[in-house]
Amino acid sequence: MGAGRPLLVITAGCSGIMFAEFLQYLFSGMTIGATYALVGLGFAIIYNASHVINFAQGEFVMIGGMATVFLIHIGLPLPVAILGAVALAVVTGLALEKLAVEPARNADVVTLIIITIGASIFLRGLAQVLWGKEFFALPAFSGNDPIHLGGATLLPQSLWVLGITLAIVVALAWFFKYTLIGKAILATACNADAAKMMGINTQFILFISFGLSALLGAVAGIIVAPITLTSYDVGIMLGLKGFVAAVLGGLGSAVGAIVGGLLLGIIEAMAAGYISSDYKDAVPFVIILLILFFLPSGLFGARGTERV
Amino acid sequence: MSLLRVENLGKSFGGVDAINDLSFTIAANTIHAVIGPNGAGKTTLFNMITGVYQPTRGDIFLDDASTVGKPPHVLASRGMSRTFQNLQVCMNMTAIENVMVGRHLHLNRSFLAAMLRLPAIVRGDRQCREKAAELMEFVGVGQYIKTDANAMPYGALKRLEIARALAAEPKLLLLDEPAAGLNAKETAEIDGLIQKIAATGITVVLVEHDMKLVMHISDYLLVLDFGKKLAEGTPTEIRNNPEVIAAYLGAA
Amino acid sequence: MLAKLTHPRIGGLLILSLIIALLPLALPNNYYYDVAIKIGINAIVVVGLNLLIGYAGQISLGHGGFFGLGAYTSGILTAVYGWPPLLALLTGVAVVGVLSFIVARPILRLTGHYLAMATLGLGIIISIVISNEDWLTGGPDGMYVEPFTLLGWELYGEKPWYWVIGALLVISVWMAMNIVDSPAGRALRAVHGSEVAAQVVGVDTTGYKVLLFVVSAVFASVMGSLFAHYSGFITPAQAGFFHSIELVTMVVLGGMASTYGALVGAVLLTVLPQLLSGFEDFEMVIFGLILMLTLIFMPKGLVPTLTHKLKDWRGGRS
Amino acid sequence: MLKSLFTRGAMLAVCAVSLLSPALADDAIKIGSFLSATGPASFLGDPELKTLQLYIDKLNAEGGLLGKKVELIHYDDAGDAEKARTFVKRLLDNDKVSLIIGGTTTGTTMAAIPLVERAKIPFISLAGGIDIIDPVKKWVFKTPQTDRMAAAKIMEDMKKRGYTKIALLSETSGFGRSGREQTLKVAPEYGIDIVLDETYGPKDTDMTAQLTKIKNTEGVQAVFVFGFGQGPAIVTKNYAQLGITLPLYQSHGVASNSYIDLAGDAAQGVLISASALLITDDLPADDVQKTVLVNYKKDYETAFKAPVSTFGAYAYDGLMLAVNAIKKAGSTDPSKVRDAIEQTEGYVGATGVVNMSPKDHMGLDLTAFRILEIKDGGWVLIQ
Repeated sequence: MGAGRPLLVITAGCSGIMFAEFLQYLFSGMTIGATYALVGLGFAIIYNASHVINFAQGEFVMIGGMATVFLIHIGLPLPVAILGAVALAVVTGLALEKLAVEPARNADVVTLIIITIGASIFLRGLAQVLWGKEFFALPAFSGNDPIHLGGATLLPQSLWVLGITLAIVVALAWFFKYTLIGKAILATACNADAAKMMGINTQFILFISFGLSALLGAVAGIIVAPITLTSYDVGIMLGLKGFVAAVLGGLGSAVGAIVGGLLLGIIEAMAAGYISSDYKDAVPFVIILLILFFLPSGLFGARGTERV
Repeated sequence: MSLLRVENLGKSFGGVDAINDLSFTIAANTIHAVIGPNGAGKTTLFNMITGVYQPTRGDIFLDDASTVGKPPHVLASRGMSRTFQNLQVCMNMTAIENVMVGRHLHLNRSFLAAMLRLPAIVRGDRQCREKAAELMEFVGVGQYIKTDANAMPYGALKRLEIARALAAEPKLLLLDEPAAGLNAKETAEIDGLIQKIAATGITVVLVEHDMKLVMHISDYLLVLDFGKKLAEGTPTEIRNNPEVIAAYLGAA
Repeated sequence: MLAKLTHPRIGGLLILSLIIALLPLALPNNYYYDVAIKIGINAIVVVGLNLLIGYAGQISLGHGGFFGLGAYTSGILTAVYGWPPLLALLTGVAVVGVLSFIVARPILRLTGHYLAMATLGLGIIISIVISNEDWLTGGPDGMYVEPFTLLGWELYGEKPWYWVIGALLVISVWMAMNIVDSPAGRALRAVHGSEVAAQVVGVDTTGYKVLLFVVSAVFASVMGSLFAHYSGFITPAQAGFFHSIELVTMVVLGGMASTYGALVGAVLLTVLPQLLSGFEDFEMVIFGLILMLTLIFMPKGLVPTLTHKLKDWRGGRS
Repeated sequence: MLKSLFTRGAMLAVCAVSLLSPALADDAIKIGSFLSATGPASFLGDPELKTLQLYIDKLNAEGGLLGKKVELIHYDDAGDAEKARTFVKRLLDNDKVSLIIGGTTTGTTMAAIPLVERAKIPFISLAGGIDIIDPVKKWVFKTPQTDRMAAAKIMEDMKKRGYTKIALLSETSGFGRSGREQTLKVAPEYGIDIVLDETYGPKDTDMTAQLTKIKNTEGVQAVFVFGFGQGPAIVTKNYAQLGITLPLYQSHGVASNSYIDLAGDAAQGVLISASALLITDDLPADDVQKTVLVNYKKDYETAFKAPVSTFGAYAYDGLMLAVNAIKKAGSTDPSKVRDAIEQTEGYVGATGVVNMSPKDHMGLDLTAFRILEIKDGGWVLIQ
């Protein structure tokens, strides 16, 4: 009996560490995954309204973070700076739609992709000239004292990220279900021609969706900046990951984008923890290739037969 | 012997039966029409016959060999060709190139030969172009030989599709609403064209809403309603079939 | 005879050959030759990619991966294992050919943005592997590659390379235009125009898409190998996402479904960074702006839009 | 619209001709440079470029070099080795520069080496990789300490404190990869065992997974992070979040005040190997580098109203080595300048004291690195 006890303690301790480890990966994955989800949601909203993939989506994230840093730097309090940054991103999004996407509405899919890539290079360049090439940190909204949970730790900012993401998802669900514009966006996504016949101004819907996804991107950029830092070129990677999240979930599905984003973040964290930190960036792409091979329209994408 | 035989065919989309337990045969050298109200499953039937959709149940035989599970291009090589209800003209090509695509099966399809532009390719293409031009004349769009497809009017594009289908030299030609969207004069011309095609020995199956056209040219009719066979027979028989009159003609 | 000369295949090739032959008179030094060679290398890759994207309508955001794979196969086999360069190049072709063939079927079942995603993922995986396996590839800092030798003859320096790449460019353009104007090529364009229409007249659309995917990947691999030998130094960036995007941008900017458009796209995007280097920090802003404006006002790309305008203008005059 | 596009095109063409044609002032001494002023390594390349511009202007204001003006011809490679290769070709063949200073990263430097060797033009690199000067290449020199030295300095300190089992967390960028390789090589010499070898991507925004693994590995006594840019700052924050109490070492890749700004309180107690520049004000008055460092810091901070960084100091040393060598050679004859650089002896620079030789084209020893600790938002010299 006396010999058995320490052994038991060791195994319990061991599995305790393993569980704490797993929990830690999960927390990290969900925090970063929430950002991917918001960016992915931005992709989904624009895709729904127009079947355009906006590769400048990541730049909204950058503008959110960088503009907040800049506005705080010139002496504004954090909440005002945040509002200002979101407003700037939304204006950028609307201008992008009006000046770059709308004139080329009828162009080929690839052409539109390259136009938005051009826009992202332009915005990135502008940010670099205006705000410089350094990295910046935003102060955490409510301190940096980690919260301990089941042996793992979580930053208060992570709770902000998860909470705000959740709030946005709820707000969006309400928006799509109960507001006129929201319903109109859904109708356009479902069948643009029919929506047009019903008197919905699909052009306007596209305009609004750019504003909306710019807003989502900017919020994502602001809430993660205290954790991940920000610079003029953070948009490249976040944009790419957001696109992966959106496709993983099935393009155009809002639920899909959220699940896809969280999944992507968690997969990355688990891959880094359990498989290989060298190949953790490759793992999501391997998974997405496999998923696309077996489910050609993502996890939640519309499946149907094309009518000829 | 029948050219095409359909046995107990069924197709479901998400639990809804678009076609259910359908059987019929089509004899060679006839004009055969499939009619029925919207949503009766006519286009679905065409899509299954040509391999665009796979049936959920049942079997289809072309020359007594099953076609189920074969992709459209394999069925094309067995002598089937078709047009579409919604135009499927390649707008990125010229009119004559669209028709030349129709001759695909009769040409040297080797990639390597094409890359090196071997003499055989040049020769084959020249003959193909002549043949395509003839066909365009045949269907009545000869004046568009040098035009880009996207510059042609709707009526001409419908005929261009027929020319492309003919270029494949099919035994069985399926026309999905050849007269849809055409005015009375154009419809009359299509009427003549279909008969001209049938006269060359090609079996024609058509889906059409224009009853005047259908009754005039068809040898035999199949009436579908909600994915099921309502009736079949000669135009006269169909015209006098009380069920058809009740369900279809009477209602319309 | 005259009619034959104005045919794009013959007249265009003649003009292209003439430009390549006369250009050295205007190239003052090796730096200019270097830019010209890079234009040529990019152009050949893009001519191949244009067959896939422009003519068959299949997006690929992963051809940088095939380019890089070709470059690294050549680099590793010659530098580490001492293989003769030609054999290494052909091995690269085999590796890329087999890989692209294996993934082509499942990938090409996808359409539109899903296809874009899948090819993007494939390219990124290739570049991550190259970057991580530094025992073989030198890692992110890159590796040196031996010069190209064939039967004891060494291809070295800008001028000889200029003529080799120039000749390959003419051959590639000739072959690409042959493909476009052939039964196989028409079938491919029909796949873009209406896939189902192509199928019902007997085109094995999947088969052609796979074939074209492999052919364009092999174009990229061969040029990757040659680039590795020419430049003497390669980094994982050659296989990276940005290189893939750059290649697609060349196709789109020059004009999809236009072989000469692909050439123009390659020229512009290779020369532009050299021109803009004087703008320092404003380089990105200007580059992004040029890209956007060109495509907003000429969504079909430069060459198709301008030839169309020219036709209209001629038509208006006569 | 089309017309305006054409005019724009024409303007661009005119610009092009003027940009591409070699500069007209033929009697000036042309110093070429290619740096990563934009892109992922821009916070290294940017101060480097600023430093070069600042001191060349200064030089010219003081009457130039050998009675001639000095002209800086610079291209931004954005961290892309292939771009760097073309720009070096441009500097050599088109601009016909007498000497090249540049190559912010090891990758861009490696791309340039075959070209300068063939063109026989002296080249002073500002990148860290040891492969640049080992084996010695006739025309290639470098000013920063090598990554092997950084690893050695850290291992030396660890050994002194009695750590024998450490975890290594390196970045998968060129800098981190090469740093990892050197650390793995050097560690056994100091009797140090690397029990865990993890990596993170240069654009990663969360390293808690890797750190959790480190935290839960038995017997680790210290952690060494090899990376540059925002990555190490995030690692530092994650480190604090997870409550890891092991000593944390960082490389010279984070040697700038912005690292402290980014990592905040989490940086407290972090040890790094860095140039003395970071502690200029606290250096004892008798330190050989004191005057040089005080002056450079003053010059840079007055000119750009931004804190000085050790990366800019690499460019300062590069330029000074070149200037001294040209003065000594009395001409810009490449082989004479090269010989003069190789004979550099006792040059007191911003990074360290440089003694070159035909066998050593960097000329620094471990004294060029100091171990600093971050205390209360500032750097403190440990040794």
